[in-house]
Amino acid sequence: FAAASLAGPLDAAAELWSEESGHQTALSYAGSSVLARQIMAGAPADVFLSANEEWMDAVEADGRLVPASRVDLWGNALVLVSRASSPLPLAELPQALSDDRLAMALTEAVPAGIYGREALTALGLWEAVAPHVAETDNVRAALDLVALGAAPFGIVYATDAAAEPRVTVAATFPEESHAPIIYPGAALTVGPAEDFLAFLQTAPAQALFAEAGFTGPPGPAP
Amino acid sequence: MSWLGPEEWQAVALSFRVAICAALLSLPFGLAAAWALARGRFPGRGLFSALVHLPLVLPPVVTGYLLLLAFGPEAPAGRLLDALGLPLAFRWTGAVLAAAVMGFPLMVRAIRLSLEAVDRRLEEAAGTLGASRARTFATVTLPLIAPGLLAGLVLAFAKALGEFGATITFVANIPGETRTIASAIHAFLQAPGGETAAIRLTLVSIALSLAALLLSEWLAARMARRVGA
Amino acid sequence: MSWLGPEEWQAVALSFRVAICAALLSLPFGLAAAWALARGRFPGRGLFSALVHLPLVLPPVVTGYLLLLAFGPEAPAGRLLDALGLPLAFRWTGAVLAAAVMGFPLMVRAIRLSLEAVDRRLEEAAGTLGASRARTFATVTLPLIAPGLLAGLVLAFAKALGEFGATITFVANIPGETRTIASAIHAFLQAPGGETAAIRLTLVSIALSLAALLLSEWLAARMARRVGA
Amino acid sequence: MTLSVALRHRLSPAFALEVAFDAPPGVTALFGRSGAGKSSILRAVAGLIRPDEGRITVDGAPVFDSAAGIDLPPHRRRFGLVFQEPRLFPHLSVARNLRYGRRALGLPAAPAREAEIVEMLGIGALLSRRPSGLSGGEAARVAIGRALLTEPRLLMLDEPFASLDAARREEILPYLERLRDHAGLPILFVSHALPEVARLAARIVVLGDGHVLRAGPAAEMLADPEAAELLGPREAGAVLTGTVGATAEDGLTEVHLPGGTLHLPGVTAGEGARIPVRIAASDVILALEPPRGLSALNMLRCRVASLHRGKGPGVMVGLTCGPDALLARVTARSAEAMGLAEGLEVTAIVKSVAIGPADLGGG
Amino acid sequence: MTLSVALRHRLSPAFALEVAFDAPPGVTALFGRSGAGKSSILRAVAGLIRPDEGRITVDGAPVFDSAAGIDLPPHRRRFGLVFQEPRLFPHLSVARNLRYGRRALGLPAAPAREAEIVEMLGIGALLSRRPSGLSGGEAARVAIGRALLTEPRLLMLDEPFASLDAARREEILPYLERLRDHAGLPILFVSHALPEVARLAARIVVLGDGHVLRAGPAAEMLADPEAAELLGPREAGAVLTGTVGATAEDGLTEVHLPGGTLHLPGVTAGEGARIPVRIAASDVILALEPPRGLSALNMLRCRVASLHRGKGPGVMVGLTCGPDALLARVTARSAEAMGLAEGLEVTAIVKSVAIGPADLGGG
Ligand SMILES: Nc1ncnc2c1ncn2[C@@H]1O[C@H](COP(=O)(O)OP(=O)(O)OP(=O)(O)O)[C@@H](O)[C@H]1O
Ligand SMILES: Nc1ncnc2c1ncn2[C@@H]1O[C@H](COP(=O)(O)OP(=O)(O)OP(=O)(O)O)[C@@H](O)[C@H]1O
Ligand SMILES: [Mg+2]
Ligand SMILES: [Mg+2]
Repeated sequence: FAAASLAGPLDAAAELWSEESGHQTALSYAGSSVLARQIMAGAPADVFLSANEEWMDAVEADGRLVPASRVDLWGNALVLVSRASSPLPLAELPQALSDDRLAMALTEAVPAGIYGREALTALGLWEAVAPHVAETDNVRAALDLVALGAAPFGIVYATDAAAEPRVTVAATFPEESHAPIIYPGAALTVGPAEDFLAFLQTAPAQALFAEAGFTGPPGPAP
Repeated sequence: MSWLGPEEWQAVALSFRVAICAALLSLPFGLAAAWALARGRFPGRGLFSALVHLPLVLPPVVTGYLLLLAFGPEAPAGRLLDALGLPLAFRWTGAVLAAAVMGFPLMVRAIRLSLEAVDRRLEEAAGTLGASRARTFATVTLPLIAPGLLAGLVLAFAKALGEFGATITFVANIPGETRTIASAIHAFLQAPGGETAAIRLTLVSIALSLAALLLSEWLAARMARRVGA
Repeated sequence: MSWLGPEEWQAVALSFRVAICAALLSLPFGLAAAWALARGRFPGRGLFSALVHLPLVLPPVVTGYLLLLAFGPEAPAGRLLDALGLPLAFRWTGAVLAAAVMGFPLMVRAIRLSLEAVDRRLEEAAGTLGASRARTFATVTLPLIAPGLLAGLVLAFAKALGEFGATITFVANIPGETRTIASAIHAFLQAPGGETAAIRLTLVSIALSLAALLLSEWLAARMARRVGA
Repeated sequence: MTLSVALRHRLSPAFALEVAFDAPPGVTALFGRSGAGKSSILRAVAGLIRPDEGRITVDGAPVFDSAAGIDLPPHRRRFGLVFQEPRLFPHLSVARNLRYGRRALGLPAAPAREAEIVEMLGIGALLSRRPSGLSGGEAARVAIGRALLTEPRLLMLDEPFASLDAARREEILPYLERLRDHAGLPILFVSHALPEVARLAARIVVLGDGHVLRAGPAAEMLADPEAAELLGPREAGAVLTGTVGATAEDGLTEVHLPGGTLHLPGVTAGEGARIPVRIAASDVILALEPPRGLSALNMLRCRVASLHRGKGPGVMVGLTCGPDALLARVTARSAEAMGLAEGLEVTAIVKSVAIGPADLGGG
Repeated sequence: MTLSVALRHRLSPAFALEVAFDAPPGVTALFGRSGAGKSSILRAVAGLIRPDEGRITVDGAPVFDSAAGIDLPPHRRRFGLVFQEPRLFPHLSVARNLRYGRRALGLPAAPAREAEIVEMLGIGALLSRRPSGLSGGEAARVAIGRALLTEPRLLMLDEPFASLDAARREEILPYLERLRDHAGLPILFVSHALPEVARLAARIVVLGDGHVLRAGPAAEMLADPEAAELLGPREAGAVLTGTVGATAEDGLTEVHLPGGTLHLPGVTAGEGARIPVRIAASDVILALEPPRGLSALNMLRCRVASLHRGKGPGVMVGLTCGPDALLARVTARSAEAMGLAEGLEVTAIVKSVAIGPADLGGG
């Protein structure tokens, strides 16, 4: 069970692992919230790769994890994208927006939205920007709004920005403006699940993710 | 209902407005499409039927994306409407369009079924009594398909209340403008611990649709009584 | 169609199977519910109608979540079915259930509209000719509502093809087991760069539903010709 | 087998049925103006209306009894009903419409019977058609055939001939007569055409506004000058029973009545059979003495039994011709000119050709 | 205003219409067996069937012309059509059904006319009802009223009286007669009842299997012994035109014919009016010399013009009574006994009461 935003590199990694270990993997992508609820309802999942820590916390609190299997696998950066190719200092965002919209994922629910809000707040811009925010279901939709010109700016992950040729990164949010963006993973069953998690931390696997724009694990596993 | 916050009230009011508008606005188009499908014999009828059903088959997000492509601020259709003073992007009007499109196949099918059940001999009779085709339609066909129209409205209304996939993709989720009950529920469900708020809104949604349903059932019963069936 | 990978083919085949099963399985229940709503006069009829419409009004995720709560591996109903050899959770059978539930209001409404249009005098005639109620239903009512049944099947089928919200919530998105076209499209759209794959699958989905539609239109036309209308 | 009906039912605030009558084997005609309640009675007997109260029994066995809480559904009553509208099943071919009842009842196919009925109704060419393209009369005939083929224990016909031409009627009536005479089943027959009623019916129930205005044996009702007012004076006439005698080469058959012998065309019954002969009151001419050189062949010596002056210029003269009662309708002026009075001997002249097949029972 | 119809249309592989006839002002009856194509012709004239080829004109102006590509839609033809089934609008009350046509045509409401028609049809009590609960005859009457109220320039009636009782028929027929005589509009009238046809129709078109078998003025057709075979021998009879004379106190009215005077009951036309009188062939008795002491009041001196032996035991005798033609049907035996031969002088005896209101035009 994996967050949908991991789909591309994870597929490749899983293939690689299957070749190496001979184990078949079945990957089920969906939003982290959906996955977490399924797991808490008893879904027969072996590994849970979440896009944020909150849902992993929830699953952990529910007692579903193999103790001590939880690791932070990847990190990501938050960027401001636009269709114009010129960089924009973040502080000028409110002026640049004027009457237009800033596309973000749901600022109270979806991780990318939560991080974005946090960052804007930290930068003291949230008050000015909030009335102009157009929230979308997920990061991809926010990106689409920008790509299609419906909104001039959007806040998305660096990974998304890298995959969409129609937008350019106007600014990157400083790391310290928001809580670290962490993709935690954990095993739900013992055995191969733990092996897979371990494999994801190996160099070849991390390389696949780095290619897609993910940063490495932000710190040593707790 | 003091247990709903002002933002939630806003969402409820907006949902209601969007659903009503979506249902009513799609009615004439649904009627026209149903007529074409039930009575028309033109090349490409099958294709047209498929097009009408498309929003049912496609994941709502796709529909929303297509709407964005067609009516986004950079698309010609979107620009035209904008110039005409009917901006759709990020407006509740866009939510209406999204909801209407999603409910369209349901409405068309309901009306079409009713149309196909109309006794054509009554339309013939109207013609011999001096009623033009338009008048026959208005005074005979339309009243006879009233159950289908009503069913279509109810389905479109209910669908509009429950729709968020296409809506959120097309016009995002802006409190007070495009944040309908369904989007709000969805948002609440994304965050851990949002269940109670989601349940509250779900109940409101159910109450709204129940009211619409009961109204429609009552209207239908009244019509049936009038026909004496 | 060499441009579809084996995984994609799997999704197409699964979607097709799920959609067919969902449409056919919900037919008898849809018929029963439509009958109750069209002909029944029982207390709680309005409530029942609301219940039937619920999946239309609720965001699909909510429906899926409710299904998970009701039929999940840890819920009594889910355990019972599991023990009976019909596990639902995270199986394609669960996807069928989710799709069937989502399409149910559409099917019921189509059948109900047809039922309400049936000329009761023909049923009376069948009775005086010696046909019991059951036989009258099978030999008179059922053939006369065939257009509604067909429309209901098409709607349920199309809806099942397009459904992913409830499905993904209830039974996840497991390749080969519950990863239908719609879920696959959804997943592709969430990941960066998945558009082309999404478009390919969307086209397949459209082709499937178009085929179903054309088949149903052809059947309907044949029936209409048989009735000589 | 006798049907017994007694029921009370309010159809609308403005209209209530309240009827009681018996229908023994043979034809009972329900006669009455449009809106009198004829079709509603048939619906109640068939089980399609549940009366507010009453009892409907067949040979004493109730199919409906409000007091006892009995209400057999239509299909368990096995009463055949030909509705006023054809009500054919639009999704079935004519042939399958015809066979619908037998299949529903689990009766074996009856090809011979079916062929006979199809032939009589002239619907052979329609068998593979769908009902939607049928003409009004064609549909009506298929509906008749459909009911006949179920072999019901009671047959109800609601204006079965309304949209049929006279020739077709002449082909169906003998069939109904045979059914009436051989099957011993009660037939309820609704018709506005008194000649048909007189020909078929043993009993007549005259309805008005939901009530039975008058009921009785057809012969009595038709010969009763008072009932004649209800039935319409132009339609009144006596029904006599005669014995069929020899048929001459010219096609005229002797029919012996106690009061004399009639020479009638178109008699189909065999020699020795006893058949009803309807003589319409307006077809009888009275003469004080037997005239000569007349084209009319049938003369009966009768005695004037009663004189009823109606509202119009006509007088209904009741006659006794031997043991038979005859009715003659003459103008008041003639009655006066001839000095008609009770007890007077007169000759009743009837034209042979005025008595057509519709007036003759099939024996 | 004259309607002219000439069309060819294939309805099914087995049935094709191919007819041509004219309908001048007054009533033209379409007569024919069930399935002959009567309703289909009305549908074509009304514009509900588009014939394969042909021309339908009103006073020369085409409403349909396949050659010229003209095909007016039904509502622009302004032809009223009473269908064989009532076809009432189920969602409208009876009153609104009645008013439907006038509103559709933008005609002003006509309360007086409406009241008159409602009264004549006896549907006053039904006005606020919905059609679904109406009896068969009630619905048929509403359908008639609905068409009459549109004031069409052509009226087509498809068996309008099939489900009506005789008394109701007697109330509607005079209305149609007045319409026929005053409005000068052509009326196409389909009926299986020859008395009605004879009473109303100026022309008769006999149809069989989609073709016109015979067409002509009603008087000729009915008096023509050969046409009598098509119409049914029992129904044959001559239609004479007489001048209404004085009405005596006893209700009998003198009607002067060139060949003699008849004393008839139930004449409603005023003195001096010229009315048609239908005398059915089977109601005429022939005598070699005027008999005496008879209840029959009407005797005409006539001469035998022709003798037609039919298939049965009857002989149709054509008579000339002055300038009028009369038809008498007698048995072959009588004809022989009386020595009937062309040129013989005979007395034709007709009972006054045998001629009922249905046989008399309203003038
Ligand atoms: N749509 C159709 N398809 C096939 N045959 C048809 C169609 N419509 C009419 N017919 C046939 O054409 C013939 C004439 O029908 P029509 O209704 O004109 O008869 P009609 O003279 O009015 O008879 P009736 O007195 O029984 O009403 C019938 O044999 C009928 O079966
Ligand atoms: N469902 C109903 N609601 C109200 N009135 C009704 C209903 N059904 C029948 N009636 C009335 O009851 C009366 C009797 O109807 P019914 O059909 O029995 O008449 P009928 O004798 O068959 O007449 P017809 O000769 O015209 O067919 C009519 O006046 C009719 O309007
Ligand atoms: Mg009736
Ligand atoms: Mg007809």
